[in-house]
Amino acid sequence: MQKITREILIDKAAFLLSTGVVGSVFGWRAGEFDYDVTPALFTDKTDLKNNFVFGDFCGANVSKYLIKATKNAEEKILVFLKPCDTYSFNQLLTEHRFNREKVYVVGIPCEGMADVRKIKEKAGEGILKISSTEDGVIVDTLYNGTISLKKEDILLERCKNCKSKKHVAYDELIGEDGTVLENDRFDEVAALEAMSPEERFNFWQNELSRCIRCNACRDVCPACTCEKCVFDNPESGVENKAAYNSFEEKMFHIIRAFHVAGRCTDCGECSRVCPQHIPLHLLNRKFIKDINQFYGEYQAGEEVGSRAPLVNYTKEDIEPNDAVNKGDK
Amino acid sequence: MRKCKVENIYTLLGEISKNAKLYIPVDQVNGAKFTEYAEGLTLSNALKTERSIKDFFFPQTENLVDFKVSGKIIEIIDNRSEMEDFVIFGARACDVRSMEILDRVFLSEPVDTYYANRRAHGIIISMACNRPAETCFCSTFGIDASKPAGDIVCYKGENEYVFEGVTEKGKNLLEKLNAVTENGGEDTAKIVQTEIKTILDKLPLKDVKADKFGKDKTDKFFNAPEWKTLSEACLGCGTCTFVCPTCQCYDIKDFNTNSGVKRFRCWDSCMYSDFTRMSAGQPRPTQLERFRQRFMHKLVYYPTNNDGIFGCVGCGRCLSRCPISMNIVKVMKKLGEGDNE
Amino acid sequence: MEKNLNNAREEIIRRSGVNPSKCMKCGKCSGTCPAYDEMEYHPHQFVYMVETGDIEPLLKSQSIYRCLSCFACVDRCPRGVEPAKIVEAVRLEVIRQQGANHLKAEGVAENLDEEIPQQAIVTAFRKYTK
Amino acid sequence: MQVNEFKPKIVAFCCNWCSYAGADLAGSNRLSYPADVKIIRVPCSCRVNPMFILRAFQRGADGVIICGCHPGDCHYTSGNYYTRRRMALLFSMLDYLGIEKDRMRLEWVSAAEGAKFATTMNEFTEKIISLGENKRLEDLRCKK
Amino acid sequence: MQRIGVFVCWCGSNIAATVDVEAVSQALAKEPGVVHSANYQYMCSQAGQDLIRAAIKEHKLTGIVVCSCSPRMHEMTFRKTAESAGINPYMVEIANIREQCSWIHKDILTGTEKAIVLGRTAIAKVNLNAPLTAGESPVTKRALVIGGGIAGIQTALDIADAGFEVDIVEKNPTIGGKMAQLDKTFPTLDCAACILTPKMVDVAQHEKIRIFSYSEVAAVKGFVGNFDVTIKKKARYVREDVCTGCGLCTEKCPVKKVPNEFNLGMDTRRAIYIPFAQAVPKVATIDADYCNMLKNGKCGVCSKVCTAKAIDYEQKDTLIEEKYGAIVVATGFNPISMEKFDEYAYSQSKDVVTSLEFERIMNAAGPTQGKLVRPSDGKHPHTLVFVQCVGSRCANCAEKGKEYCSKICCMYTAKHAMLTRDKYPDTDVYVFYIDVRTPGKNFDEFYRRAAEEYGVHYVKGMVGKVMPEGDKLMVRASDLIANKQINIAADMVILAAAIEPDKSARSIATMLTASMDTNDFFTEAHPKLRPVESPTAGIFLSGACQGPKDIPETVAQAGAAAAKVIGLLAKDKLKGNPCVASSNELMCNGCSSCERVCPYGAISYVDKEFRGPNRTVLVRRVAQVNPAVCQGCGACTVACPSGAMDLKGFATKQIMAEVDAICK
Repeated sequence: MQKITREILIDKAAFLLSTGVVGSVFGWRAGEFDYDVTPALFTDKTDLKNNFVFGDFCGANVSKYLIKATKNAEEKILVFLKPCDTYSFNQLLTEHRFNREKVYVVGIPCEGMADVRKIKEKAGEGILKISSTEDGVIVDTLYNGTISLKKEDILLERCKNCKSKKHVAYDELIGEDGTVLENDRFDEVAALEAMSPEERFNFWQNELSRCIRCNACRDVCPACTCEKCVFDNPESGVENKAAYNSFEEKMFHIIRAFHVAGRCTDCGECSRVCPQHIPLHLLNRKFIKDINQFYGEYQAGEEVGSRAPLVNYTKEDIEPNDAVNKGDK
Repeated sequence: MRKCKVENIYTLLGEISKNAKLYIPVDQVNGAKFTEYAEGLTLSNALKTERSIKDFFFPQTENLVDFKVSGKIIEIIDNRSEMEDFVIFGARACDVRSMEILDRVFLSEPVDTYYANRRAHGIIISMACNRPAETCFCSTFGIDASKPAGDIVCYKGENEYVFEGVTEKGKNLLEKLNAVTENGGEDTAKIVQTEIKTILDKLPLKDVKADKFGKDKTDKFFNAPEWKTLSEACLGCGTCTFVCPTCQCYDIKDFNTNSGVKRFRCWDSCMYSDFTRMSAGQPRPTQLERFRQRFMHKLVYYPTNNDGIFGCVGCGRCLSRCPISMNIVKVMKKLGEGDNE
Repeated sequence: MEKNLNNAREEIIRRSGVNPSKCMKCGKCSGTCPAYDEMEYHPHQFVYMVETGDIEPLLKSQSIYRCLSCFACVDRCPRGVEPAKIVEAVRLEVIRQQGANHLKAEGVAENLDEEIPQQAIVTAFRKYTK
Repeated sequence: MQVNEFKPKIVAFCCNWCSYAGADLAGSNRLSYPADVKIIRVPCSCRVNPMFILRAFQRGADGVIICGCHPGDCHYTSGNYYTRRRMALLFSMLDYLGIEKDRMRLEWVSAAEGAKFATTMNEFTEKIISLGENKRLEDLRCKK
Repeated sequence: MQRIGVFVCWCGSNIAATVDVEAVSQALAKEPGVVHSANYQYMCSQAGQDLIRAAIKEHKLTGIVVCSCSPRMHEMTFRKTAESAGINPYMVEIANIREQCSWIHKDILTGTEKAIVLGRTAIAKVNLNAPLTAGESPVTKRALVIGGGIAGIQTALDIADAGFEVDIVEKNPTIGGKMAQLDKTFPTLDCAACILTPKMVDVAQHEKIRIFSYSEVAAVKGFVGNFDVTIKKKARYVREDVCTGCGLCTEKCPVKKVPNEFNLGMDTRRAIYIPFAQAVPKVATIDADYCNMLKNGKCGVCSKVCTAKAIDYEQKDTLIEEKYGAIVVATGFNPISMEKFDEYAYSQSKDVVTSLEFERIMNAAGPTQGKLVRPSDGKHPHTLVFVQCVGSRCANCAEKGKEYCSKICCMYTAKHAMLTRDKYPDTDVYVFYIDVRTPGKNFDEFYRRAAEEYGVHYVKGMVGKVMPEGDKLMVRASDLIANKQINIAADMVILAAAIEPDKSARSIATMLTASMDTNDFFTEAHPKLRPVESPTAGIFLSGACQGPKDIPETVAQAGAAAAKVIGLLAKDKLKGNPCVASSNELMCNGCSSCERVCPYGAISYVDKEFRGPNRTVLVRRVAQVNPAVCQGCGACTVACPSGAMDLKGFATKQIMAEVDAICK
């Protein structure tokens, strides 16, 4: 398979810019270190050549930015989407969040993105340089010398259980398209389900108690695109800025997960950005698992315009009391 | 100076915890966290705790006062309980400096009595940074990671911990620890300091300069075109403000319990769309303004109002936490690039 | 004995995967059955008798060997009851109870009739061996 | 009489067309059920937002029950089908978080089922009493 | 802040026996917002209501809480009371302290405590109530009937007779529908044409009725009372206003081999044709698929022979925009295709026919002029086999048949069998059945006559297979009662094909946002109480589009639908239910979740300009609720994640306040 390099993408972007197909490019901008990449809009070719990056740290799902970026854009915006990003892209289109005509999608293959947290766990503080190799990275550190790490050990949590390498939306593909993958993403949920209620309660009490309500999970989430979130709205009756106690921590996360249930594509951004390392994707995945089990397999974003399970029904749906008792004997 | 052998440090910590609540950095599932000392706990080797010591003096939420309503009578209940003394062990130079920045806000008139009370009861034992990280840039703001401030400063040498009482509070505490410490340690402190200085010179961000910013630079940067690109990717979450040791904005909320009202305050973030809605009713309209506010406050407004002291301590927490990796270093570099005179 | 037969009913239903109560007694299965005249009990009767638990006559009847397994009844049943599977399951019950194979490959030659279609041999193996 | 007898708080959301009428019928027939159950009238069970349920627990409820028309009988044709999906997912999620799954329930009660309404409420109250006070989704500020 | 008055009713001793009403009114007087609290023996009595009216005036009340019986009993009463004293009726809330309290609790302490909580809850809600006014919308006093079969005809006539204008849109060149193709009708055996065609003439001549034949509904917008409908009038290449229906053209047209759909393809017609003699409108239509002139410009015979100069080869499809207050769907049914039932050899033998084809064969105006002959060789058949339930009651063959009972087959098969035996006593007629279903006036008597007096052989058991052999059809079936398999050498086999909704119904349902079941039958608003109304306001159902029906039922339902339409059109203005959903456009992000759960199609989207920050203008897609269509279920309020959608009268804040008050 063709290895995607920043040069290929820059060439593609420069070509589309100069032919007037697009007026700007949404991609990733280099940072201070090798790992602090920022999603960014490029309009200038020199800027593109100097600062555009693509590599192991371009995990950010840029689909959501298109809402803002397309608002006042006069020309098309080129966006590079990884397979998982295309699901969010479609889901946003399903919800009429931006005009498809204003976007030119170039699908790019992805072999999984790296998690700098994991690198730091293994290489320690003082990372000076991270260079990608065939099957991993080489890290130069201040205190521990040079360390090489295998890709599978530093993959982002969500990439470890990649659901699909297939692009469900694009105008043009670079490289070959992949397929929907078999994965074990529900194993963690199943493990929790297998615990006793007390264990589950303690698990979540511990996880959620770390929440600082920075709202990063919500703000990064491509399904959370409300004009005004209920938790920010004093009129909603549930507005709440910082959780005062464990109830409010749970309230926020339950309702947020419920609001995106059936719309969440399982992109995993919530867990990736959580500064407190709360495994928030386990809430969303629980809903996905239940939905698949109760109402048939459904992958949000697979198809534009598909009817989300919570705005749909059949006459034979499972009764809630049976749904919660399904594990009991 | 007083010193104690590395292997005796837990005896010393045990001694401190006899008279006051003691918090030490301990490795938790996801990073180091200040944890109340108990026998058996191990000190973390991490450079920084996930959250700064700000939390001890200015917690994320606190109940200020309660109201009880019966008929037409409103009763005000101040439910502050008597504060106990507490000691924080292992605060880094940046975090210690942040207290100075917070003090200037909360201890100037009108004094925030909740904060003042906690300050009065808290003792900070700082610790020189043996292993600064790549994200550290405290030197930008004139902080010396090899010689932090604090009530007591501690240096960790190869074989011994060295303590130096700085403030009255600190010296008193150190005196109480005479049984578990002995005199000396000046040499060790020197060695540690020198080692740290060598490392500081190797840090990738050592050349970040703040000198273009500071007092009365509002006009120079306020309308800079760079804000647009810098703020473009900002999600508007509050991560940077909540992990920041110097962010001190808060909101006050009333919670109706049905049988009364609990008034509490919680951290607020200038990154939020409804920030300042409560006072002027005109919150900053777009993320660009909110983003600009945060950095202008750290780099220009705060120094303007506080004798040129910057509102950032270079701890680097925002560098590693921002979901989209935008941070004050990038802002300073970008704005400082051109000559905006 | 009673209990045993009751078990046989459940076992036949389980094994065939057929829910006999779906039958609306239209008789299309028997109407289409090419082996009707050979059978003492006809496809619709198999379904009905299994439903009511009247298994014993079926077990004793030669009808189970007369079914050609042509599956015409399965194909045409408007309710998707699949009578042939029931017949098959009853047959299996008999064979299991007897615990022996009724047909061996070596024995084919002596029984072989030149006229017999290939499908019948295959069917015979399905029916007489398990 | 016991002094510290546990009196649970139970909120029942009833749809206007079937279940509320069923409750009325229970009343007309003098079919008793515990006074701990208090009914909130909603036009349709599909008006019940998960936030209401959490709110009730926050404010000190020990059990929440939602009653609607039987599937297929909804006055608004499809409202209760949506309720059924929403509640199946919500209840399952609360269970996943370790909240006692028997604290919340969805029941279909028609306007003719006064007796069912009363027995349902009796059973549910008993269940809640056996579970005891709601501790896992409480907000201490709201406790006296 | 509201000024709330609380009125506790004793209901004689119904409440007062187990609730200390005085204690309740005293306790509730202390609740926030309450400025007056009273109790009385019978609040609903004239004296009780006067008490409330007086208190409203005296204490300048803005909200009322009545603690009494169920709101289902007297909410209306107290709302009117409030309104008569000058406050908005929706500022009244009822605390149900009888059905939910005094009647079920025996202990006065318990009853009183609970009554206080219930009162407190109602007060908490009233504190957040806002005056609501039902919206009004004008009514266009004209109805549209989609489909010109007997259902549409009857509905149109009934509406028109009441003095309202009605338009019928019929996709075929003539009205009349399936009934026009029938020979006789059960159970009276009167001739279908004799009873239908006078009605068709009535329609044609009615001054209030317009017929858009050869036309289709292309688009529907609007809502109850105010539908904007686009009708596509297909080009028939004949000027309807000029054509006299003389039929000369249909005799002279050289294209003779066009399958005649009216006779189900059993004979042929010309490329220009009038479907049948009594067609309404009696106007010729050119079939563009076959006309030489239209296909290659060579011919023009019809134009030459037409003395009225009615032929217009240049005619185009035209779109007509009309406004209607109500729409009646009468799209009818069709027999299902028999192609997938190969065991009955329908596609192998011409002598296997469907019942509708048989109907045409028996019809004096049909392809055989009413003579019973075999389609294959024109010979008189001696043995006829009727097969019931072909494709009906098919549980697991969705791709083949239908799960439901088609309802009409038992009766028309009895009719066919009887008529055959009556006209041709030399025939042997077999009817194979699963069950014979004859509920209906004189229906069973009719079936029994066929069996007893006409000697029709009724055999219980489905036909398994039909095999053409020579000029015979070998029918194999099992006689379940005799427990015998029987083989009949038949001359003809007649299949009672299941019926299904017309294929056009699905797209019409989408345009109307009227819901359908899985079989594509229109769903009624309530299966028992509102059988002729769609859940979508202003849409009514007539005839077999709602489910299989025979003619009497269809006509009855057609009349019922007409009555509902008349009831609607008789109003000058429609007053809505004020407790409807409304969307806060500032918070709506246009995600469509609400639209998808709305059972009434009450939600639509508009692109709206908003003032953005820094003097910019942003265009956003936002939901708007049509209050005339919304029924107030609240499904949208929960589907909306941002809470932009709220329900008046049952607002999120109000319900939360109730929750709080109960849990206090």
